[in-house]
Amino acid sequence: MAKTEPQSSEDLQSDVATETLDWMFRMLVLLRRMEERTVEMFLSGKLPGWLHSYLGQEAIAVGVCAHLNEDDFVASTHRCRGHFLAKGMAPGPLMAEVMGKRDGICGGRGGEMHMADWSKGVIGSSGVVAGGLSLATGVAFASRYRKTGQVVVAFLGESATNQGAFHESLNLAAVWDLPILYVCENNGYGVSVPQRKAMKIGDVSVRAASYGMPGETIDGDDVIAVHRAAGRAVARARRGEGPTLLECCTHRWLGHFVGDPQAYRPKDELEACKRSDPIPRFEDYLLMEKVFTPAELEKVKAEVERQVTAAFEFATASPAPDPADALRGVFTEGTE
Amino acid sequence: MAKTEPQSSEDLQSDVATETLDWMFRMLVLLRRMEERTVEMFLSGKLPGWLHSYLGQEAIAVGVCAHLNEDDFVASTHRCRGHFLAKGMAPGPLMAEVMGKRDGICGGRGGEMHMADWSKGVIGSSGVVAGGLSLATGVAFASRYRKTGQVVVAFLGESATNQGAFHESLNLAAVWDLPILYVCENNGYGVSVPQRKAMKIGDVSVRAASYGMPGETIDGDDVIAVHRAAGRAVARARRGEGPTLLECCTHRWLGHFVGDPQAYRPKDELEACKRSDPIPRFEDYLLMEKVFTPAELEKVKAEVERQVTAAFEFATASPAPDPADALRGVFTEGTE
Amino acid sequence: MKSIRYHKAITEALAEELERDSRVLILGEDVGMGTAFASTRGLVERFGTDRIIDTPISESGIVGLAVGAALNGLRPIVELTIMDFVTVCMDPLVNHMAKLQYMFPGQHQGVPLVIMASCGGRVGAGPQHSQSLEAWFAHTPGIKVVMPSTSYDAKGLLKAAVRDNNPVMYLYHKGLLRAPGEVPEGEYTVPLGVAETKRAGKDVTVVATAEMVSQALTAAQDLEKAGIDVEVVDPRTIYPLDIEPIIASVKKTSRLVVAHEAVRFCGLGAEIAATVTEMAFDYLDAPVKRIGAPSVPIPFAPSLENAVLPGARDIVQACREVCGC
Amino acid sequence: MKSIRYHKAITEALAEELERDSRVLILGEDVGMGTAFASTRGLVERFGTDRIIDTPISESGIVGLAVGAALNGLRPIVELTIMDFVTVCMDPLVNHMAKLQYMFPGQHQGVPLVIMASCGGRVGAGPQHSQSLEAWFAHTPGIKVVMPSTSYDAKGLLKAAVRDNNPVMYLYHKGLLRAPGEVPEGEYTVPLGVAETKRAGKDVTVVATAEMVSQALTAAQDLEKAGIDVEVVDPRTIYPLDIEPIIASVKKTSRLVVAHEAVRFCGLGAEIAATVTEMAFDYLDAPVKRIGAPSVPIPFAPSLENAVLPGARDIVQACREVCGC
Ligand SMILES: Cc1ncc(C[n+]2csc(CCOP(=O)(O)OP(=O)(O)O)c2C)c(N)n1
Ligand SMILES: Cc1ncc(C[n+]2csc(CCOP(=O)(O)OP(=O)(O)O)c2C)c(N)n1
Ligand SMILES: [Mg+2]
Ligand SMILES: [Mg+2]
Repeated sequence: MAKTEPQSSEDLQSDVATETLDWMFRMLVLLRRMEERTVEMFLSGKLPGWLHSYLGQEAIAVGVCAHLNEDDFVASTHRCRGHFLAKGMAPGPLMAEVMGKRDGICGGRGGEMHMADWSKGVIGSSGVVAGGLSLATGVAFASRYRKTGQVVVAFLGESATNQGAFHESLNLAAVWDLPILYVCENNGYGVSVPQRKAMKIGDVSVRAASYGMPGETIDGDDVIAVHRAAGRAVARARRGEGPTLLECCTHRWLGHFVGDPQAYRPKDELEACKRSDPIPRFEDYLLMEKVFTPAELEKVKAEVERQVTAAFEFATASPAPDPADALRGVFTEGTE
Repeated sequence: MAKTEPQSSEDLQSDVATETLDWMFRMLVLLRRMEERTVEMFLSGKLPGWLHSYLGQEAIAVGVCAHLNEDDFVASTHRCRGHFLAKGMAPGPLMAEVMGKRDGICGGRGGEMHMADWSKGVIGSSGVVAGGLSLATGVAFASRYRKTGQVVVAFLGESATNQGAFHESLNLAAVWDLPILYVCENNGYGVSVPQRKAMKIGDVSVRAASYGMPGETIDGDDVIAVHRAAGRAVARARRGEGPTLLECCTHRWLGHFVGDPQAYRPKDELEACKRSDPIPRFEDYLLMEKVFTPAELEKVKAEVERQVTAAFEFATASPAPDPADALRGVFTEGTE
Repeated sequence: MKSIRYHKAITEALAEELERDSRVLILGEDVGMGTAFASTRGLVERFGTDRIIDTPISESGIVGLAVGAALNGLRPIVELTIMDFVTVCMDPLVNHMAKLQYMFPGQHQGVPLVIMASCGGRVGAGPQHSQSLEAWFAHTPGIKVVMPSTSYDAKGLLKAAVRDNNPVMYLYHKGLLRAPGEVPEGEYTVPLGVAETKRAGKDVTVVATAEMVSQALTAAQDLEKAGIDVEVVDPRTIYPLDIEPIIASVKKTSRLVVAHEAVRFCGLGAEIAATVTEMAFDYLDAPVKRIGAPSVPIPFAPSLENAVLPGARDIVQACREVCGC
Repeated sequence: MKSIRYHKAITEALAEELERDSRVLILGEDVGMGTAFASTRGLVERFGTDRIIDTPISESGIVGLAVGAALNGLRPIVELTIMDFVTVCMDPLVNHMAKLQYMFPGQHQGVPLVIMASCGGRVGAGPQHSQSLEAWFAHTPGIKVVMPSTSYDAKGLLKAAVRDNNPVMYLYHKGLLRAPGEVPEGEYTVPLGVAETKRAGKDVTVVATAEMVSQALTAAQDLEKAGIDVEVVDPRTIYPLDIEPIIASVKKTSRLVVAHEAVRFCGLGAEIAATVTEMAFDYLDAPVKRIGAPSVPIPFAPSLENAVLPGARDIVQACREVCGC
């Protein structure tokens, strides 16, 4: 599976509706600005726990989620906030959860690494590498079993493909033709360990062949390329033809967690990150193709900025969760 | 990875020494006769626990182990007795272990599913499917680390390749170029579940590509073919070039455990088993190529029969383990 | 009433629940064939391969898949067959199945699934197929754990487990599979979290689980001859533990022996002993005695296995000790 | 003597053992970088990538590999960083590492390896990164389990663990990483299986593990003002447990509180309470009190986490209760 060649833009524009392009641009900016402000807040010491930044990888969440319906699903990892925003989770409760507040989407119980929003098709993030893959596969299993037509996307990092849970999940999805798309975001590192130290292969998508499912490797910083490849895979899943492994090559700007000095990374690699920034690339494309004017793009950015500010205000204003609540709800009372 | 084409016999004879052919014939008969008599004993209700028969698969253990030195290693599964005999474990203590006797190689503590003989390079069987693979990989790791030149063979069933432990072990072996050969005995079934219900691929050896290691699929009932393919892989490991996944297609005559009615299996498939019996095939070859005379082969059989009888006598005569011994030896006293 | 074997009681419960609710399905290796323990025998013929699903040997994947399926409208049952294999799927069990309802409050009506597995030894299955690991799960918040000791409980608890909206580990005992027992003809369930007195007595209370219940009843018969009247209480559900009837019994007998097949150190017996001592300190005439396996793997040879696993004889001795005779 | 932080004590122990014995090596994710907890910081620069080995994210494979390597002449240390990840490698830990020496008697001089992992909460790491699961391993025959509470013990126990020929789980606590403590300049070890009295007292014994030792010492200071003289005993090794000094202390004080951060139900506290009650029944003036977490996952938000994890305040209250004041 070779990397997809860059497409000529004529070729591309035809198949993406303008409203989708608008949505994708808006989402890219939303993910970026939410992230930048969250990182700022973390660095000023105002967030509990750890923070895993999605800065630089936004095109993947956006290009993939553009194909999903409200009742479709996504599942994610420790690096999940971008996926969830792109799937439609409200920024305010998301941010409140990251802050550990009462109005967090999980009441502050989960934090960044363990949050979910079932009402928006967000199965959840898992703090265990590859731990969410089998759950996502099970949601797809139920979709097929109940014939609901729902498609599931499970996001994962390239290092997660070395976990047994990855292997078992993909094999099950393949053998039962489940409607799921495994989106592997290859940012080259698992914490400090580069891919070449963790596996002998180049393209992770070759692993798809072990399960008899298609695999493809693309430029994950090109939102149009992601949109196109994900479209094929989602359509395949909806037709009942089974799962796909889509590898999206990307760059992890800020290291594993915010504050990671990334001493293990060559300097020029860090510089290359910025050059592949998906937002200017998409902006250039939209302007060149005259999809939008510069003023229109600025207007979107301003709108998003207000949305982000409102989310932070909502989250900041929310109180700490009531300690008395901590002991409730381990079991549900309900029985059939 | 296509199945290896049957080789012309001229082509073959040249590269296998007569003493190896002799050893392989002797071993095939030993494995067969030990097994037949063990099954008999089990069916007469004289063995505790379960019994997983190796009948029909003997060519694999024999063809592979022909390449191993005394200080090389094998690791195995629930279906382990053939591998261990071929690696040089003494039949008497092996049989005594299966019977749960004091003179069993593990004093009756392990039984068929959990026995080892480190002095003969037998790492052990594991009762957990794929559970022994990482241990075998670790023995190979130490061999490389300590530069001992030891090669490790890990035997596994095709269904074991669906366990996460398979995936993780092969990836580690590949990334660190470990001197190990994973021999997958594809007998088409995991208990009652046929391969096609458990994976979407045909040749299991395609999974090697996920780890960047070579994979090959051969006729596992042709001891010469096994010997040839294993020879290449063992040589590769000895040269420090890393692991190989070798899939040997074979037939499981008696079902998963002895007494399995195999109602889930088509009748003609069961008949096909006998036709692929590796022993007559090898016998025909040895006679046709005039390596041995019929009388010579009969002599080997008689010798083996005496050996088998002695092993059963030894095992039967051994007393039950002393109950007082049951509580000893959870920890070793030694410290550095 | 009719008398059926324990394994048949399990299958009956499964069949009735599959019949009752189309969202119920069974996943596991060889469940089509019926499993090595006959727990699902005959179900695929009746309910088809869509609902009795043979899986690859991928316990971790299957348990995780069942959790996801439970979130999305199904009520899966996973048959692991051998409890020792929980070791390859602890992450979906402990970090996901057990915690989702709490971590994601208000988002789900529960995580309704049942994990079935056989625990215990006594069949010569050796160190990796004979363990009783219920204490691990009792120690893990968010999982209900049940251990039936009779055909009646095997059926009734399993039906209740399938209907519960929380994850339940259903641990049946290998040594009981062929034991017959009375079961009503009609529909019934045994509620989770409710202990039962299997034998009334006044001199000493024996709390026993799973196969140790029958060992305790055997011991009670023996002790009767010696003039010691034993009360046998079976918690049936390990978590949440129904401690009240145990306390009440101890207040009556003033003496307690706790017996399980699992390793004694950090086992359920310690929990019961500690709790009872805390709640009924002034009633106890003697310290609580605990019966359990020593800290040793379970060996294969029958002579060794018998030496490691506790039995009626140990219960008899412990009762004599706490009764001071 | 010098004062160093707990994480530094861990690294010193590793460096000294790597220096002493060329068969010792460290495997783990990001051990080259030093791990998120600085446990291996600086070691790769000194010992090279052949001995400080970054691994793929494959805990199960790595632990199994380490077991195999231990059989074949090495003395590996696996750094899992976060104890919750034992859930993905229970099979190699429990069915192989723990049982090999017993299953294959006389074949090996032991299975010498150390599994390092951080347990505990108090750093806002949430439900899947904060668990204390030592009871699972204490309940599993064949594994030694240690939990250091000070820099001194962190270093001495780790050195002893590396030299032991049996598998050792070395569980350090996240909340202690930056805590300073006195450590001798020269070589020393802390023997496995030996408890230590961290504070002498005569009114009540508190047995505490890991971070709860410092909570107990804080509680003791508080209680001193109220005229209650607390003795604090730290088992240091959870299995095999050194029960004698605990019994001796209880015989002196007649009152016992056991405190750990792990879930109370089926936790180590139950084991200690049950054993002490059995062995010193007539000495106890009050039933043993157990402090541990309730049966709830550990939530993320600080206000919730504090409500779930036990602390000095709970110990103070328990001591008052057993002392009847
Ligand atoms: C089972 C498990 N092992 C280790 C960790 C610690 N950990 C968290 S994220 C991570 C790296 C993941 O790398 P990758 O899958 O490539 O995702 P990325 O962080 O690059 O997005 C590690 C090792 C974990 N959370 N779970
Ligand atoms: C983790 C685990 N799951 C299930 C089992 C039960 N079991 C024992 S052997 C076996 C089938 C193995 O099939 P395969 O790997 O093809 O080997 P074969 O028996 O055909 O030689 C199963 C399911 C087990 N021992 N361990
Ligand atoms: Mg990555
Ligand atoms: Mg097979």
